[in-house]
Amino acid sequence: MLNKKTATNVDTTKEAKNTPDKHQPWKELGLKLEEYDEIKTILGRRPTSAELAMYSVMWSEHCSYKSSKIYLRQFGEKVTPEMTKNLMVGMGENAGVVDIGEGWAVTFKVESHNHPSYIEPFQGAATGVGGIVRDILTMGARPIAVMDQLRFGAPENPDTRRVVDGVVAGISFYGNCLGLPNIGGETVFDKVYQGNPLVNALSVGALRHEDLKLAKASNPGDLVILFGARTGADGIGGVSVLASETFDSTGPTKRPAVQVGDPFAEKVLIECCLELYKAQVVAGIQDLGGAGLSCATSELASNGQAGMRVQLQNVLLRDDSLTPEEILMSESQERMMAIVPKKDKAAFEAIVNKWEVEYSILGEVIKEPRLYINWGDEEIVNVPPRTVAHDGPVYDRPVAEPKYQKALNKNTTKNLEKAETPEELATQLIQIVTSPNQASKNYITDQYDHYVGGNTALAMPDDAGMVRVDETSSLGIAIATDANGRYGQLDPYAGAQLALAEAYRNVATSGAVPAAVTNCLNFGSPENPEVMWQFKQATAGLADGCLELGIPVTGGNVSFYNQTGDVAIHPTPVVGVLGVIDDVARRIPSGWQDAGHNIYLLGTTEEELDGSVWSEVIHDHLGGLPPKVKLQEELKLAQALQAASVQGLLASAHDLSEGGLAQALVESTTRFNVGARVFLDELEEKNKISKTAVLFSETTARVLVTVGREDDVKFVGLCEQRGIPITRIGVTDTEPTLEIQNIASWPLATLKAASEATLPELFA
Amino acid sequence: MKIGVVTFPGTLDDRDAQRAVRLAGGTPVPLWHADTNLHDVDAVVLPGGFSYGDYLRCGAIAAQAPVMQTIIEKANQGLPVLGICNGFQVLVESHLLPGGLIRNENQHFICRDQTLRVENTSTAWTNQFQLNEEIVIPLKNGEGGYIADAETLKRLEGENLITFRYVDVNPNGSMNDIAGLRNAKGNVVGLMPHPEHAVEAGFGPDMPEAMRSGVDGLKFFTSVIHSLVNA
Amino acid sequence: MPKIIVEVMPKADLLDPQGKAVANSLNRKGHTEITAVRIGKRIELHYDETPTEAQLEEAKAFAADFLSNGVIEDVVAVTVEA
Amino acid sequence: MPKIIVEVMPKADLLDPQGKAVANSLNRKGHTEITAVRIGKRIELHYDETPTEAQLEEAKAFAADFLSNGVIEDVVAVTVEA
Ligand SMILES: Nc1ncnc2c1ncn2[C@@H]1O[C@H](COP(=O)(O)OP(=O)(O)O)[C@@H](O)[C@H]1O
Ligand SMILES: [Mg+2]
Repeated sequence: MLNKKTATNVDTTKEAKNTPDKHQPWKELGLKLEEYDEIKTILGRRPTSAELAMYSVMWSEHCSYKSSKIYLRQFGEKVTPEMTKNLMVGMGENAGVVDIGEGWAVTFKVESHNHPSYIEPFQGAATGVGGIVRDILTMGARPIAVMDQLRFGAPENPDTRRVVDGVVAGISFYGNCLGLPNIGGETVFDKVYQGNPLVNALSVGALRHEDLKLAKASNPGDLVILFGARTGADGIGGVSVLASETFDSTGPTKRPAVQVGDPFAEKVLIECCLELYKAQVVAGIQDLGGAGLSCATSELASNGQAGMRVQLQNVLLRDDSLTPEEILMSESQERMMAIVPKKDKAAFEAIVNKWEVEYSILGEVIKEPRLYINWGDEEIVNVPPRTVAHDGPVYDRPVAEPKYQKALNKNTTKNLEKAETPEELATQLIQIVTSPNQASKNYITDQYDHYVGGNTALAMPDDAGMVRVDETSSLGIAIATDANGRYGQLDPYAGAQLALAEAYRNVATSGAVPAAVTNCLNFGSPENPEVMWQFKQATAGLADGCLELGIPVTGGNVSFYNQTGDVAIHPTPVVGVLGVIDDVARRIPSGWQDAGHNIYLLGTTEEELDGSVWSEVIHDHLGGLPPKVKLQEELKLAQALQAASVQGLLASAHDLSEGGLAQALVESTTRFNVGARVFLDELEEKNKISKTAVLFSETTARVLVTVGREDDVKFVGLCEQRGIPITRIGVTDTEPTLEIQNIASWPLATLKAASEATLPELFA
Repeated sequence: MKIGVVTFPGTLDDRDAQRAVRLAGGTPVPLWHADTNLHDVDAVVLPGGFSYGDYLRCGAIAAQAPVMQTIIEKANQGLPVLGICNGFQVLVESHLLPGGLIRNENQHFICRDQTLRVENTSTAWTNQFQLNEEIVIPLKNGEGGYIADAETLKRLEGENLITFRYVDVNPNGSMNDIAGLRNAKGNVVGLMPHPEHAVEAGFGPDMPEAMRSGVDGLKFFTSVIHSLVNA
Repeated sequence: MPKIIVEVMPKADLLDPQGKAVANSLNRKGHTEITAVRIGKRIELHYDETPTEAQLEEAKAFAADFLSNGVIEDVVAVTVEA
Repeated sequence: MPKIIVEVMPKADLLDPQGKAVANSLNRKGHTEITAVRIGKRIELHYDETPTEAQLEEAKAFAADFLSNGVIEDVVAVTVEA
């Protein structure tokens, strides 16, 4: 199987010493001159083309976090010992690991696959799911669920359909085929994402404490084994420049920039890895994602404070024409690298053979902290692995508040026309609940399997997804993710905190106790000081918010350069909150199932319409300041919901967010076709706000709950005791109608049909 | 009662099917695709998933697996076999049941709570249902459109082999609203919807009484245990 | 590279929802002279050496009973490309 | 019936998971001389009358930008069958 290329056209370390002045395409590979010079200083010579390939990809923004690192640190610094006491693995590994009790731990993370999903939506989104699932698997966990956070361009733009179709089909194809229930996500349309959709994917996995695995190679003599799919020419469009430099006449000309996913291969890989873990034959493991072998070899060695000797010709190829540089950078999917003690080699082989997974031994771990890679007899890489994997460049880029910011914040909704008559209010309510961002997402979520595994306790359209982790005890977890780019644009600091607050509230609403945070920070170009300012504000907001709520950030991902032409997307920090629930049977549904229950609104409603859905849908307006962040109130509210859930007082709970009370009422009634009679005059008077605000304000720290008659006194007492503002606004009803007194009354079938028609009309 | 649950590479609902067997009072026995030995099981479930990635045609590669050669032989002798979703596709590709399953009419994967009518209760897997009982069972597939030529359809109708039909909504464009079939003997049954996802309150389909409370799928598994006990 | 090419089409009298969807879409784009679309498979089998007559016969056999499902599909061609 | 036949294959450089699965299965059955399998599409466009030269050109155009996805697939042939 050895590659047919002869070693003579390979750029070796020897050659590099002999030809110090050879021109190298560092610029085409995305390096800065200072970075190229730095590599030469580290090595004491010019890099070989293989080394140049490795450094260029590992020092890219995507892999090195060079622009974000100095800000991400605060997630590890703004913490209390109380916050981190359940963290088994914190930031810096493939994914954080949280102890959830009873010997169980969970690991979760959200990651972006934005740019590939624009070029080739189906494969881009599919491989995005595949990549995040491998990160979770790498920690020793069985992946147990996925979620997807999607942002597309304007719904009426013809290209949006191409992207929506492909992305949703890709997620559905890959996730369903892996057997992971999809338990939630987000779908937002906004023209700022037209040429740059956001496709973020989250995965969560569960493991027993003793099964925890780390990505490190520390014991000299252990074998370095690559297994899974063969290596092909996927996702290395960019390295072609190297190939053409090195092999101008014989080399391949154009390599594909996209990767193709094989979920079947990944499913087999998951089962195979879990069996390897159980047999305790791997000392360390790393998935191959971005930067492929360059990343896996250098990170494993660097994390283990050791080195590695690798024979690159041992890599099993799909295509013999790949050059060493291409092999090092290939992003072929469904591959893993294991560090296996020699004594366990036979056991390892028996398991991978059982699953018919191909593998090859690339080399072994050495004590000297150096990464040596040979191509046949020729040495083509000889580097300190830390300099590739961890000690890359770090930038403190210039920041500047956007020039438009002050004017944007001044342009509030105060002077926008507000509806007065019942007819106008009713019309606006329908316009809002049937707008693409507020309408039912069934068209998308019906393409996702949420049943597989038999452990899904809550999924779409509930506020949070919830899965049972342990069948015996019913211990489970809940996850919600949120981000509002419009809020982020108005105030990135508050925007990040609002995303956190909403995800936190969603988890609390399900009955779970919020425990940890992950994030995917989607921003424009870091080379633009205004974008960098947004990033600085958002990360500070998130870190401060987590400290105030007392839950740690366990990991995340940064995606920069999201822009259409020169125009950056709105800052879109996707925040995921993980909660723990001791018994999933206690979960709180968001829909109404019984008539005759009292409906209460918890929290205070203020006149907060800036950045709201109302301002967008009715007035096509974005300006002012987003709703106030009220983290102390969120905390109290979460604790009250928790207490009420434990006492079994709540028939339902649904958080209020985009679209305000009107949206929540429509969702809660149409879910199970249980009607309601609602009276809002008291709210209007008590909070001294307009009718528009009563219906559509997006004030935070609010939840809509229903309570059976028998629990009423107890529940109201519980809220009053804890100082939670509570207003009775109606009662659920057998009549399948939503009646909002003095405004309008709608048959639920009409509301449901209208809400469910929007996306199919656009995309089916 | 030992009920085998086959795992092919790419099978997804094998653990769910095992749980369903357990909740019905049986003992699940895992069977591996590469094995020809059925370990003396009394019945076999071919669970859902994407065996071999569902590449080429759903169930086509799995139908060639060693374990299937034994199952085909034993099924022809009367061993109760239930094919769920991908398992149904494997049964069709193995010619234990007629016809074929093609891409859903709307071209999308569909996951929904589906109402079915049980039109035949004289099978190993449906004897605990009432004739024409309507049940709610989750459906989730990309290629669930049942097709057969006119003659086959006529025979299926005439010989009363159509065991489940979609009610209210035909989600995938199946001919004659066919959701599931049996063979002439009634030991082999296949259907697209997933009874193993409707066996445990809290994790099943939504029902009028309460969210996720549907357990109609349990009767598939109690049926087979009943038929084995009374065999 | 020597190949055998197997072409498989859905049976003429059976539904082909994918073909129908493509036909509708082409009609909407103004290609109204297209009366129907059928979508089948083109399967390339690669060999190191030009396949022998015997290998072609073998391929015809597994094309009929594995690469296609005779209940719903027809093999329309099996050809060698040297 | 007059037809235009469009043949589309996955790009040679890219993974074809479907072809791989079928190749493995054929190899397991003893057809070890088959080194690889690639699976593409064979799309038949039906016409009432033999398609004109202009219609063939049209078909070539939408074969490239609608019937295939140029990022991951190649159109390998567009032919008229009268
Ligand atoms: N926004 C963020 N917040 C916290 N941690 C982050 C963030 N972005 C990245 N990280 C952490 O940096 C490490 C490297 O991230 P990444 O390159 O995405 O991981 P991987 O190599 O597994 O793809 C991970 O531990 C990740 O959790
Ligand atoms: Mg990783």
